[in-house]
Amino acid sequence: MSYRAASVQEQFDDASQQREASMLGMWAFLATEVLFFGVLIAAYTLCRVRFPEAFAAGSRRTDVVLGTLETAVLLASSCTVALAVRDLQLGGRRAAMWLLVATAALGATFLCIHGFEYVTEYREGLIPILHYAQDGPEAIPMQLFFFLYYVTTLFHGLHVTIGVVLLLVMAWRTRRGDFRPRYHTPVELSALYWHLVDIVWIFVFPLMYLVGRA
Amino acid sequence: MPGNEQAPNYLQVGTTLRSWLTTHDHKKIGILYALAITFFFFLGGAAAALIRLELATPAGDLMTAKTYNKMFTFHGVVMVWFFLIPSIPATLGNFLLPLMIGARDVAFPRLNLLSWYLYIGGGLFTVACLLMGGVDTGWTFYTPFSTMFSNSHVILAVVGVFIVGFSSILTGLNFIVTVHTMRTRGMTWFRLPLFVWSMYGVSLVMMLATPVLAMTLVLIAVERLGGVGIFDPALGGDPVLFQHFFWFYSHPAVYIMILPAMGVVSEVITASVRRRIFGYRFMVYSILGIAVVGFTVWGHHMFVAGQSMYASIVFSILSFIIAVPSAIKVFNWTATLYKGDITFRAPMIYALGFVGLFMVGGLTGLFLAATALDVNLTDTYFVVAHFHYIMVGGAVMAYLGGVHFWWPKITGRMYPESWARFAAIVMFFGFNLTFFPQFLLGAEGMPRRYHEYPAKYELLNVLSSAGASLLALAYLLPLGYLLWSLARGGKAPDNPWDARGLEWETSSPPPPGNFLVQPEVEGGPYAYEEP
Amino acid sequence: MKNSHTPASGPRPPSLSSHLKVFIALLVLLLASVGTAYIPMGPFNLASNIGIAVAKALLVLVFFMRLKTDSPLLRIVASIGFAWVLVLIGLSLTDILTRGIGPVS
Amino acid sequence: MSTLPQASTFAGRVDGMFYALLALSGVVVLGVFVAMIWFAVKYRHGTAANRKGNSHRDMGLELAWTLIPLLMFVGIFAWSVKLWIELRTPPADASTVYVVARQWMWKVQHPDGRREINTLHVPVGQPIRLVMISEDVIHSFYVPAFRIKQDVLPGRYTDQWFTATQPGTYDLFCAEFCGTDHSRMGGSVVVMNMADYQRWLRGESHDGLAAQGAALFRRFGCSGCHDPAAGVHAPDLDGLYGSTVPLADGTQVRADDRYIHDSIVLPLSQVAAGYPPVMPSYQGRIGEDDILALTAYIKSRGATQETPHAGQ
Ligand code: HEA
Ligand code: HEA
Ligand code: HEC
Ligand code: CUA
Ligand SMILES: [Cu+2]
Repeated sequence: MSYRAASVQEQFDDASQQREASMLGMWAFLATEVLFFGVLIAAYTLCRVRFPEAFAAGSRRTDVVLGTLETAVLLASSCTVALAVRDLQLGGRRAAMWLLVATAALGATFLCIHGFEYVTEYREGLIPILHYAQDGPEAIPMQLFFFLYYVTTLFHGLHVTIGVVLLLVMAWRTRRGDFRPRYHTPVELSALYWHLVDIVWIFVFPLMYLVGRA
Repeated sequence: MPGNEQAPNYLQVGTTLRSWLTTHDHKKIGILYALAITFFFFLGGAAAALIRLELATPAGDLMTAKTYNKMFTFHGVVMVWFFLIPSIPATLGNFLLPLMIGARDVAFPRLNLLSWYLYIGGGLFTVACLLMGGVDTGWTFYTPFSTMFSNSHVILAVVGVFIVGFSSILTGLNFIVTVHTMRTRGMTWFRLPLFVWSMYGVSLVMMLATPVLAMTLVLIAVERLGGVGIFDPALGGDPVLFQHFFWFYSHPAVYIMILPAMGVVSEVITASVRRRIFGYRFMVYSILGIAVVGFTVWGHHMFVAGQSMYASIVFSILSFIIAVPSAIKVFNWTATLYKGDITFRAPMIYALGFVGLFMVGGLTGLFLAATALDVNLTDTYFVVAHFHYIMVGGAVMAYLGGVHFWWPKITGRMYPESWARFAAIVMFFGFNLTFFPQFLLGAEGMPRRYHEYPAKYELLNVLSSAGASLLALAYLLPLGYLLWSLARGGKAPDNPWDARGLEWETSSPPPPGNFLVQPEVEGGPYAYEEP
Repeated sequence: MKNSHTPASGPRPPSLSSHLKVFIALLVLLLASVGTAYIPMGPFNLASNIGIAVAKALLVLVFFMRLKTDSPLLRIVASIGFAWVLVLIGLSLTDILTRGIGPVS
Repeated sequence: MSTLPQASTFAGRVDGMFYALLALSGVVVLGVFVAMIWFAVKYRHGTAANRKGNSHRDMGLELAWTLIPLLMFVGIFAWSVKLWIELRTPPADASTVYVVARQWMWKVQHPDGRREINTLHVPVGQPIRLVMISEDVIHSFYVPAFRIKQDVLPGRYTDQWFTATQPGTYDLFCAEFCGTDHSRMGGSVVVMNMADYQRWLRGESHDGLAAQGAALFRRFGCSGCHDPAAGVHAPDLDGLYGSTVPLADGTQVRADDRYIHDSIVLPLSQVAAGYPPVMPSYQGRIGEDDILALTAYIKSRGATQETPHAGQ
């Protein structure tokens, strides 16, 4: 029997095989995530093709300033988590931990800002099912837009929430000293997940906030 | 003598219920799946029995229309998601994949166990749905019936399928990573047995199709609960959109059901013919071709659904193209027989049955893929016959063939050969008697999902119901003698069929870590002609 | 599947400045996409929106998620999800876009 | 299809294709079975057959059984597409009959105003185009003897056409699962000689569909706005049908059945240019059959001048 590090599970031969498997597994998982959101994007596309005006009208009712801010926050968080991984790989620990905390904080900020949007939209009666009080020319098909807007942003918000918790756990484990330059796969995986959440938003933002502004 | 001392096999370590329910051993998880799947098969089969009983007479006299509708829905949901999709991958696949590539386990054993629990969780929802009164939408959940009009337990059923979908995604993910990273030394891609290739293909499909189903089911549930949604025509939404999403998953799903069966058949045929598979590379490419191109043909379920005429033309040609790799496989299996040294044990009978019935089912698929013919045939019993030929005649036969083939390896016991042959032959005849009349019914115009039907269809329906009783008997036989063999069957040697493949090089049943010495591979699979 | 980097950890980490540069680029693209959204360009508004989003996503994928230096297999796996979504949208569009035209009203 | 009558112009051709494909499949199945059985017998264990010199691959063979089926498939596809396009393309001289489906019955409206439930009377030899819509879930209008079938959707017209060739009474089935009584949602299609058909037409007196529509137009208060005398600034519907309507969002649509349907049910999704969006939605208040009558009425008020019709 060859030497096996404590962190290598028994089905693997060595740490490198384990890391390879974890990374591949994570990326494969991300591909499924892309498809989850992909259905919503597809639904959006196919409905928008049929009601371009209603979708533009709906999009104009969203808050582009907050939306832009949210995007910037998520982009920043992507950067911080990438830096956290880098720091760990270079042997750091304190900085990595704080970078992870910062990432989680940015995620939470995102959620808060989005919460504000929801509240305003509720007041304006833009939430299908809960409170939808529109009657302009596009009111009926515009519901399709808002339905998709809510399903998509809520599903994304769920992912952000999971990400925030995950990142906090990683920060705690970093502090505890679980990770070394040669082994910090859990952080790498969490970071990948977080980046994907960011990528999804990168597409959601123009589709939901920027239509029909010109 | 010390030489006789055997390492304990996987069945001898951890025999308590608790250790089974917390096991990470892929072999035990495979068996857990097998138990659950057998249960669901007979549950779905019982529903089928009731369906055939009702249809034995033209009048709807056995049960009410509503109950009948719930029966075929339950039958379809259970058979598709709780039996056939997990059948080969989650049982034989789980058991054999690591063995065949020379690994100690799958890449993520805990995830593997989680998949099983998700499967059970989804199953509980589905059974709960049945117990609370059932669901009557058909397994296809078409909107707006499922969202606005049905007053049955759609949400429960949808949640059940949603959960089992995750089980399928995780299994697929696990297998893909396993095949990529866990192959033993010397096991290059083109030395993989075709069963492994088919598991790889099927995992791809599971991973890339199932999320679409899951999300679509979420949209259904939200729409049903909230009364608003994108499939609702009252808002300008489009019910046909639902069908696009549903079939984007469900057509690839039919290849989830058939690819593993093809893998099993390739293993069984080569071992029984004692010959290398004919055209190994073409077999591999056709698996991948089916897996990938299978994603582009879904619209053939929607030729008369209000899909545009042009889209139907596109989906029609793609459907014909997807039949080419299947044709390659059929011809290659046949060519493998040439100059072989053929024995006809039960697995081989099942395998040959598979090839024949799959071919008939597949060729009738071509009738349906031809737009002009589908107009008449769609939603008739012709379609029902088509898919039962492939799924029951094809996939279930292959599953049973595989179970018999690897039974000695899995349990360490031999099954009774003559009983097994007898059951396989009864099954073949029972099957044809059940489903061949349905082709004729469909061609005569009898629509599917009919609780009552005009008297002129009676004779063929009676034949079909008679066949179903024979078929039910044929399915009960293996249940009986396989259980018997667990206690009384002869002890199985390590390699009873003198077959090739790493799984036969370890003991029967294998030790917990699969191999006492990590195997190394020096040549391609199916080296039957070399001594 | 042999990688040139240390076995148990990722590829050599990119420099701090490269991370920051990517971040700046992302912010610039964000402003560009908001800005162009207000310029009436007809169908090109859509094109620029999507184009910029793709560019941003690529930046994240290639640099932050390190596809640039990781194994080709991961690059394939990363693109496959997106490719499949395109198949879903593309083939559904063959229906939705051609429904009204032709002989059938 | 042996006992199924061939009662439309399509039936023979669809069956012809069916049998051709059946023959082709038969040949393939036979070929493979014969080969399999022959090999199985000749090379079964224990025979003294020559097993030497077998190969495991043969590029020529593989290509042959890849390309030959592919070519055949393309052939079948081409044949079926030709027929398919005809099946989906009603001729210009087809007379239109409206079908409204609901759980669990078929309502048929003839252009002359005659209504039927679960039966459809048509004359022999006359192309009939069915324009269909559902009031609730998806149904499917299936006449096996004609080899035609088309799903009937809520919220959107679909159509299909046929020319009956044999007088007689044929089954009508609902072929898309639509709930409890799906299997009872049937009826019959009665094909008659022209003379019988004329007699049947005269059988009872009734108002034309357009006249029924005119009554509805008043009853639902449409005339309160659309009457030129009314005080509301609403478009005059004379000559609307078939014209090109400029919409408020700058696009144009042709005022066909679908447009009129949507104008009544979802008036705010396509507002005519130059008018205030004040027309109320009649969603859920007017049945699909009444909408068809209203459409017929609007059609009767002049149609198809291809001049742009607009407010100002
Ligand atoms: C395991 C399951 C499985 C498999 C593998 C297939 C395989 C195929 N199916 Fe089937 N199908 C179903 C399960 C399956 N199907 C189910 C469940 C439904 C109904 C769903 C519902 O509505 O409830 C359905 C419905 C269905 C329809 C829609 C019918 C309708 O509702 O109107 C169509 C239409 O094109 C179709 C086509 C095909 C084709 C072309 C193939 C091809 O892949 C087949 C390819 C194989 C061959 C062709 C045979 C071997 C080839 C040769 C020997 C070549 C030589 C031949 C010549 C040269 C001619 N199927
Ligand atoms: C893997 C998939 C699978 C399998 C294995 C089967 C197996 C069988 N199926 Fe099924 N079937 C489907 C998938 C499958 N089916 C699907 C997807 C549908 C469409 C549903 C829909 O329209 O929504 C369908 C629909 C369907 C119909 C059409 C219903 C309708 O449209 O109205 C019929 C009718 O004959 C039928 C019959 C059978 C029969 C006789 C079997 C037999 O092979 C089953 C034989 C097994 C047994 C009979 C069990 C044996 C044991 C016992 C009987 C003992 C216990 C029972 C009692 C004491 C009663 N099936
Ligand atoms: C409250 C007034 C009002 C009533 C009642 C009303 N309409 Fe209208 N209708 C309008 C106005 C205003 C428009 C133009 C704006 C628009 O397209 O929505 C219009 C547009 C239309 C159009 C499209 C005409 C075009 O030029 O594009 C049709 C068709 C139509 N109405 C039919 C009907 C029918 C049928 C009814 C009764 C069932 C009805 N309307 C009841 C006010 C009304
Ligand atoms: Cu109406 Cu089935
Ligand atoms: Cu299909």
